Amino acid sequence: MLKVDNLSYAYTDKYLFENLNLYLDIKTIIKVSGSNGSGKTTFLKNISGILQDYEGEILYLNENIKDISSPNIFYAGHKNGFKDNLTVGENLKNDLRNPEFDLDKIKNYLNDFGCEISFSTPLGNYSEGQKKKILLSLFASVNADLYVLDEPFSNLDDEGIDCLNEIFRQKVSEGSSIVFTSHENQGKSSQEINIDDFKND
Amino acid sequence: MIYDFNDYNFHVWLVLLITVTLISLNLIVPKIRLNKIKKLKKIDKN
Amino acid sequence: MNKTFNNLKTFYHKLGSSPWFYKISGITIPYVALFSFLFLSIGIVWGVFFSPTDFKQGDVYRIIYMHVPAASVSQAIYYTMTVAAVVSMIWRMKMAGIFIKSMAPIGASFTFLALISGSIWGQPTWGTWWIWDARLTSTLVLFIFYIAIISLYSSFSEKKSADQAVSILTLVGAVNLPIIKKSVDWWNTLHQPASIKFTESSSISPEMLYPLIISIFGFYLVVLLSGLMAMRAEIAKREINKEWFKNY
Amino acid sequence: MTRLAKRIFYKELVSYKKRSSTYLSPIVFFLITIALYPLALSNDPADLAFLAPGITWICVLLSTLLSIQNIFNEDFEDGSLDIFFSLRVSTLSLVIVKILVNWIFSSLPIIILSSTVVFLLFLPSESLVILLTSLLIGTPVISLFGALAGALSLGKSSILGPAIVLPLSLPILILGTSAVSSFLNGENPSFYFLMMLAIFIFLLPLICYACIGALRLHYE
Repeated sequence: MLKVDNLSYAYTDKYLFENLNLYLDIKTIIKVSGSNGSGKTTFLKNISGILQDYEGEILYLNENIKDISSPNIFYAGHKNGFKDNLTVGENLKNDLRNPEFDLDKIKNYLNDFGCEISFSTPLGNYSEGQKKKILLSLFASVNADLYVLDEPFSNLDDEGIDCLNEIFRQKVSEGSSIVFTSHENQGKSSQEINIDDFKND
Repeated sequence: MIYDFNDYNFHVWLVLLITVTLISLNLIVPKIRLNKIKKLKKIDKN
Repeated sequence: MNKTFNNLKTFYHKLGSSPWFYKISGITIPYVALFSFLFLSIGIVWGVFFSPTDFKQGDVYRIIYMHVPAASVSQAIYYTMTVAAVVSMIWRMKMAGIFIKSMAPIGASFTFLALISGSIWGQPTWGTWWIWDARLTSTLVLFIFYIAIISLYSSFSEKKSADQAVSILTLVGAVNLPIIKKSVDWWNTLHQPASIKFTESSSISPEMLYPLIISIFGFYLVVLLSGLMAMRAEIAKREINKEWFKNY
Repeated sequence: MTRLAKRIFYKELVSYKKRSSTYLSPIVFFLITIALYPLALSNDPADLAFLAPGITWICVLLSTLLSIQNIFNEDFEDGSLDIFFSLRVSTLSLVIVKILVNWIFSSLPIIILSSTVVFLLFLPSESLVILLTSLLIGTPVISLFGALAGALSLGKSSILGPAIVLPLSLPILILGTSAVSSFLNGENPSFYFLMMLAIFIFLLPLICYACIGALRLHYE
């Protein structure tokens, strides 16, 4: 599904990682680990086509990621893309990743996370952990072939971690793949890569 | 038109001074920058 | 095998032609320096001390030997920067970015010289340091453009994006400069018809013209010289950690 | 493309509705700067009437600049731009929609409000239509420049904005004020309107693509 070939990324003449190779099959979960500032987020931005000035090649379904007009990839970054002054409902409804807004589905997932959220409250009233759960409920309700998630397990309580692992299992059984980063070794995965292995100094 | 011949020296000399200063600044500044970097390089080598 | 080839390819892409430029410019700089010094000193000394006095303006007109060349190079530098901006945007050539970065301060300083020499010239001729006429206004705008380019450059930490951002701004400026010039002309005719012109080119005598041409030539050479030196310094600054520079 | 543009448009509308400061502060800024001129120059109606078109134009220019130069900042900081680029859809729709919504929310109220200069600065009332027309045609160009400056200086100090926008806006300022003053001199101002329109049509694609390039730079 996703093939990463000799990927290198330099920031101001210094390579974050070099010659990274990866093959991601369907129905797989890959955990990307690495120390702080090792380039985990950069790697996720590379494979989801946000940062394109890398060296090497990234093929998505045998096509160069740079040439694909709309790959069915769901990206959720460290910065969640939500606006604090809008209500939860407005944020979710107007999220560009969310083609069919399904309120009930999101509400169910929020319940699974054990989260009491009112859709008409401004998002800024909620804590970071609750915002994380809102973002993850959005992720759970959207159908995509590949999910790219940056630190989905951080800021989550134990209940949330179990719930997210369950959602991961469900997504994989539906035929999707997931790439996520984690620095505290949380989350179950079928495969793992460490960005620190691709440093050259 | 107003001519003030007494000011001749002042005006032309002033412009000449500014011209020479600006041109030499344009030459000296990159020279200093390059020399600084070359010095750094020497320190690195030793 | 494939890996080493890829490494070589990226290595080549990253270096571009900067070592070559650094080497060649190092060889040519003494000659350019010699000729620019020669032309500049002949042009200015001849013009300021030996050319005949103007019968209308007296000796103040001698500012022309510094004002006109400065005005000429200040525009020419922007044109060359525009060409470099196109090259930098289409081919992503690293040297084009270095060129713009190095030339912008030089362009700004010569535009400043053109403005201030014009103003010093204007004082005894029209009795005023500044006049809002079309030419002065568009030169002032050009100066502001140079300053904007320099400050935009310094606001980026990543050199690659700084080069591209500055290229975009240079191009947008280049497209707008003719519009600005034209509109300033309209504005000028609407408000006050220009009663005095800076240079009456028709009435200049050969004895005055020759040193002017030599001086203009000298200014272009000194721009070339300072451009080469600034680019060398910029290359050295950016590539201080590269193998070729360490061994140079 | 159109469906996406609609969604962005709606999202922008909602966020503008929620943040009244984004459209109220340019209005306040405009009114206070207009009030500064009589205080600083003179309160003689004849003087003010003569200066009114220029004062109005400068105030509109500055307040438009104030609001537009930050249009991409919030999306950059909260990660919306990351998500947008991950969708791999046309950035052109984002740029155009954002500029358009900003114009509707920030420039249009100021233009409407600027009809008060008939009382405040004693602008001859028959030339008001000319002034408003010149502002309607001219402010979109300033919005374009402001958006470009905002995209270039994304997440950085906003002092760069005026340095980029104001010199570029000179032709519009000249043409806009000339239209009014030529009308007051009894001439036909349509030449200036056509010129401004021509500049807008010429610059629209150029600046939009420059904006896209500038936004992309922060993702390299």
